[in-house]
Amino acid sequence: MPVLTLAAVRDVRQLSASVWKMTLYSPELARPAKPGQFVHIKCGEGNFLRRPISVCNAQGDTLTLVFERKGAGTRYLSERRAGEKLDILGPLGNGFELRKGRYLLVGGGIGVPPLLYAAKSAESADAVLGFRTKDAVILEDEFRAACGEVTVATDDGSYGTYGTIAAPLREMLASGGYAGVLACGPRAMLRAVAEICAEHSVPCQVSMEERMGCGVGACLVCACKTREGGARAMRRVCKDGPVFWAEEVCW
Amino acid sequence: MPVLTLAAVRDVRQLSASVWKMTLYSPELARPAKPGQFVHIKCGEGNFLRRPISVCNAQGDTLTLVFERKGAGTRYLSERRAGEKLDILGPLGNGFELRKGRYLLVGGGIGVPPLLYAAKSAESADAVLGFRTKDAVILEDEFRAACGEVTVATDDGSYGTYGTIAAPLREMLASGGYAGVLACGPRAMLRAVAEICAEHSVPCQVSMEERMGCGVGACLVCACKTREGGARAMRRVCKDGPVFWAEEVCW
Amino acid sequence: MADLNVTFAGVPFKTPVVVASGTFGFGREYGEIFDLSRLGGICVKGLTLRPRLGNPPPRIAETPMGILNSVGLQNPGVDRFIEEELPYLKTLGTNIIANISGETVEEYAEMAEKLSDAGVDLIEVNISCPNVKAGGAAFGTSCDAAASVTRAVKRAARVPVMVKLTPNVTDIAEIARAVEDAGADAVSLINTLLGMRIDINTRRPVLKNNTGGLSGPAVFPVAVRMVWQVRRAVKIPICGMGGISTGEDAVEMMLAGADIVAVGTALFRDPFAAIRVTEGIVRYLDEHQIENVTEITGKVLLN
Amino acid sequence: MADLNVTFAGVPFKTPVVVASGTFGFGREYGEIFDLSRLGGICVKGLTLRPRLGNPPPRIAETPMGILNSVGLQNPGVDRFIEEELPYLKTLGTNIIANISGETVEEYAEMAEKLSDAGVDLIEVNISCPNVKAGGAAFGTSCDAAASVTRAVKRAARVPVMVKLTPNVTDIAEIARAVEDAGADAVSLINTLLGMRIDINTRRPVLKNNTGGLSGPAVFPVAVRMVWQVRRAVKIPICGMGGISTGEDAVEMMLAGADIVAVGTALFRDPFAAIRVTEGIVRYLDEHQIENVTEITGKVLLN
Ligand SMILES: Cc1cc2nc3c(=O)[nH]c(=O)nc-3n(C[C@H](O)[C@H](O)[C@H](O)COP(=O)(O)OP(=O)(O)OC[C@H]3O[C@@H](n4cnc5c(N)ncnc54)[C@H](O)[C@@H]3O)c2cc1C
Ligand SMILES: Cc1cc2nc3c(=O)[nH]c(=O)nc-3n(C[C@H](O)[C@H](O)[C@H](O)COP(=O)(O)OP(=O)(O)OC[C@H]3O[C@@H](n4cnc5c(N)ncnc54)[C@H](O)[C@@H]3O)c2cc1C
Ligand SMILES: Cc1cc2nc3c(=O)[nH]c(=O)nc-3n(C[C@H](O)[C@H](O)[C@H](O)COP(=O)(O)O)c2cc1C
Ligand SMILES: Cc1cc2nc3c(=O)[nH]c(=O)nc-3n(C[C@H](O)[C@H](O)[C@H](O)COP(=O)(O)O)c2cc1C
Ligand code: FES
Ligand code: FES
Repeated sequence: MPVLTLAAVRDVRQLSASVWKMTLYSPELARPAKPGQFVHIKCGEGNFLRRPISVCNAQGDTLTLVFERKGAGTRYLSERRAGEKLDILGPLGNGFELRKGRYLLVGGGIGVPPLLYAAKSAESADAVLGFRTKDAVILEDEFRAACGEVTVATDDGSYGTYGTIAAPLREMLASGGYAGVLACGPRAMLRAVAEICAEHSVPCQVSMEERMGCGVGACLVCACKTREGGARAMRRVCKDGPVFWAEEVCW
Repeated sequence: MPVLTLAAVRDVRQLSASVWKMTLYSPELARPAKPGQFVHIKCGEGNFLRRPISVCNAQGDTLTLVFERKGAGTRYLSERRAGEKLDILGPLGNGFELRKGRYLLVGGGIGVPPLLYAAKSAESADAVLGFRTKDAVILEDEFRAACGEVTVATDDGSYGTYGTIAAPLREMLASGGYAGVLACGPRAMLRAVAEICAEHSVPCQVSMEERMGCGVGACLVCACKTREGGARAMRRVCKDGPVFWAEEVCW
Repeated sequence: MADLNVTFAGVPFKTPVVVASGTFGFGREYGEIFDLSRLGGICVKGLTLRPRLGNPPPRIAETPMGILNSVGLQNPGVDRFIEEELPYLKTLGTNIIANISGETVEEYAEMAEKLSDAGVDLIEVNISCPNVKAGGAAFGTSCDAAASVTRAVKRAARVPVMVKLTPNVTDIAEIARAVEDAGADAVSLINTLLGMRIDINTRRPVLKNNTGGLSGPAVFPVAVRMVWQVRRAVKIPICGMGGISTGEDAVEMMLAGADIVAVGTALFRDPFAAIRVTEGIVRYLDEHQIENVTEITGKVLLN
Repeated sequence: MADLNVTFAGVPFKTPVVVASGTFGFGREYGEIFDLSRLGGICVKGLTLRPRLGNPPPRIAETPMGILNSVGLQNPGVDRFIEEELPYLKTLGTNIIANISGETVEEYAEMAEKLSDAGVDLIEVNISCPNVKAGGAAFGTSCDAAASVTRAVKRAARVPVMVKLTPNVTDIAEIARAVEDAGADAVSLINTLLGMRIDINTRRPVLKNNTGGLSGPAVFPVAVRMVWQVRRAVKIPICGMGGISTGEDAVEMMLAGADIVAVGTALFRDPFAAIRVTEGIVRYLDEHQIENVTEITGKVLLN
């Protein structure tokens, strides 16, 4: 049951050249929030649409969001100050399906933050986190605290393992024993993760992105093409997702 | 020569139920400003057009504006806080033509503030200030400090003289000796002032209002119909005005 | 409190505020957020005879105070709508308006018949969708085509018929007259204005469909003008829409000539927009001591 | 730094950014604020054969991210323009584009002849003004009328002729083709969309003229779409306008098909808008290592 609420900004700080972390006080949002869900934020008077941002963490009455400054909306968010209020609709979407067991979390770039809350909520978890370069690495300490094994990879090898998440993912899956994989990141990465998981027969959930209107499932703009038992369907990222079973997505 | 500048808000305070006073630090605006000129203020991202507000006072590097909260733009202005900056274009318009001698200032409602700077700039001045009711009276002390004689009139007689400014204006003009009348207020009042001044053969300048676009004289939306030596013309309130000789205005 | 009841094309509406087709799905989602019985009516997502997957994403682009959409009539088809969605909708205590699009005149008629049998309150004939190849706006830009769709639907329908007009025409009043003459019980306007946005870094249109329909506050002054023009051209009632987001906007649209209004894109910014619009209308009527909302329709005083 | 030179309809422009007719007067006012030689050109306020007082005020209404105007072609007439304004304009070191409106085809031709003699760089034929009774948009909504005005002006003019199209039509590409066939050297678009605002307290339209033309960011996606449609329909160059306020907007308009762009209403919010647009184009070209601005025109990649 999403609510529309004014959440109080507690803190906004920069994590890297283009990524910010925002802490909000909002029992209405923080308490019901599940890992993989998102909130839909009004970004001032100049930006017509709300912006979807995933829950990075929810603890007690506090909600944490981590976002990249891309355009006017996220710029607006990055310029908020403690004490201001934000008009937020949420929590929205289905979130990850978490059962018992050990999960492997696979994140790429700004797809990393939503996995933190999953890491904290899972019975146990390992993580493979991919970034472009050393300066883009975020939340490593937080993941190390919440996970068992954490592998950081950078595309240019400037930090951690050299290359994409594919090699470490293969290795860790080969070692076996995962109840499932939860992935969030660029579409090309998700597709690769889906394929690797299929090879290893590990159930894989992916968190998809699409441009949104209503955020609640009514306007059908956030379509994700899926197949379910042979039939093609257009599902709503905001309501049926953002988390989908990897094998259902038409990549 | 208008400038576009970021002016620092020093203070915003409420003068009456619907009127606010804003003090700005801005040498670029305050130094060149003349009585009767106005500034054109950007009112946030949600309001497309700038809002024209008259100079109420300019002293050293400080500019004072007094405005009524009417709609979204003036609401935005009333919500500014000390330390914020406003994007302002100005000073604009011609301003009052002040010669030697004693002037009679006639203001009605929110037309009163622009006359304060004229009062301070004139060699000497008296004032007749009209308001709807007692609670709407503003700037009385400031006018008493800057003028010789000050008559306050209220439409409902709840304060000062009962009725409009017409009667006190007639009386004071009858006593004679004014170099001119400067008037600002609702159109109907200005028209009455113009007629009374004509009866008394006293030169009268009126400050006109019209909805504005550019504010600098380029777009021709702020038309005021005038006659100049028999010929009809459309003059620009923002550039040829806002101050016009009363006898030139087609009422 | 002012009386909000309006009889529109013979159908009683308890408030003049409905939600616009395509912005409210089949009601279930917003039904989790507020009490749908507070609405005058729900125009459901556009229906077609057969199920449609719609256009590929991205289907939305932001514009200054507006959006472009290119959903392309994704819907389960009229039969599944009647089976799976209408029973729920009928429990909501508000008018249900079925919005229909066909590729041929016959398809429109067939759907109108099915939906009449199924018991919707009103049929909205969409001859103005800019996001589909066949049918859609092609019917809405010619008087003859608009009239022939209207006639066919009127013959098939046993509930009142409202025809939804496109703003992408030289003379909307002319189209309105054509559908009135063809028997329409009401008109609704405006559908979206055709628009385009391009991502300057990829050089590709933001919408996968390249172009899409503009809606939201940006189009409001165009919608007010068109409602006013149509009001002067026809006698049948008007459902006015296009950019309404406040009670003041709704009042303005009604003064221009709308009998009822629809709220669409504004919901994306404020899910309670339709309720706030309703409350704003009441506030206006009470402040101006107007007893019945019907008193303001078309009451603009020209300069 | 990227090369901004564009030859447009045979006329060299040192930047592709001009200011739109009616938003810049005859240049004097903004000339006090910035150096006008930094502009690619100035489209002057619309001229008519005889002086016009224009419409009564109010002539402007604010809308969400836009404005309505109903100036109605206030101008001193073409003769006084040539005598009193053109000499100053010619000193500015930028192209001067005369914008003309007539009530008859003959008036257009007469003005074109006078202005050619007087030595403007380009003539913009306004067949799209929504704010005058005779002439104006009436010529712009019919292919035949648009073509006949174009032919008459082309016969009379000895400088290149650009025809300014109205967006208030069902098919703008068709009108563009008609004026191209009639000999136009270029087209410019869009003029304003017809709109209306009503003051709900007085119940009167905000504009004394009741309706007016919508411009500003609100119309940008419609303008981009129309420029794109016209680009695919004609070979002559396009001056694209409608809601441009940043360099990014200008680039988007050029990708859609504009050879040069005009900045209008954005000036009211930011008097330096045209300069900032120019700087933004340079930044984009430099970042993308594009040497000449002409390389981006029409280079949208369809999905
Ligand atoms: C379910 C979901 C969860 C997300 N979680 C996060 C997160 O935790 N952290 C984070 O940094 N980003 C996240 N994103 C992406 C984020 O929504 C966009 O980066 C943001 O909307 C960009 O807005 P902008 O105004 O800064 O950029 P602009 O490019 O100016 O935005 C223009 C329009 O496009 C939309 N848009 C642009 N990029 C995207 C995108 N990738 N996905 C969806 N809409 C987009 C915007 O919402 C806006 O409507 C998420 C997206 C989705 C769909
Ligand atoms: C030269 C000049 C000087 C002015 N000086 C003052 C002043 O010192 N103090 C003061 O309180 N007011 C002054 N006004 C009036 C003031 O500009 C308007 O009250 C203000 O623009 C209203 O904006 P809004 O957004 O609050 O109202 P809205 O009604 O929401 O405004 C909508 C649009 O209409 C315009 N508008 C509405 N009323 C007026 C008006 N009376 N005159 C011009 N445009 C209007 C707005 O600028 C805006 O574009 C002056 C007007 C002019 C022309
Ligand atoms: C996402 C979206 C989907 C739409 N789908 C339909 C539709 O299926 N049928 C229809 O007639 N109109 C459709 N419309 C148009 C709206 O019903 C409405 O006419 C238009 O958006 C203008 O109103 P607004 O500005 O209040 O949204 C759609 C609009 C949007 C934004
Ligand atoms: C106040 C105003 C006056 C205008 N006058 C004219 C005119 O005289 N002739 C003309 O062809 N277009 C005129 N236009 C239209 C503009 O030139 C331009 O086509 C339109 O405003 C869209 O561009 P913009 O959104 O950048 O302003 C006028 C526009 C405005 C806002
Ligand atoms: S954003 Fe409206 S359905 Fe997903
Ligand atoms: S506001 Fe543009 S000329 Fe006065």
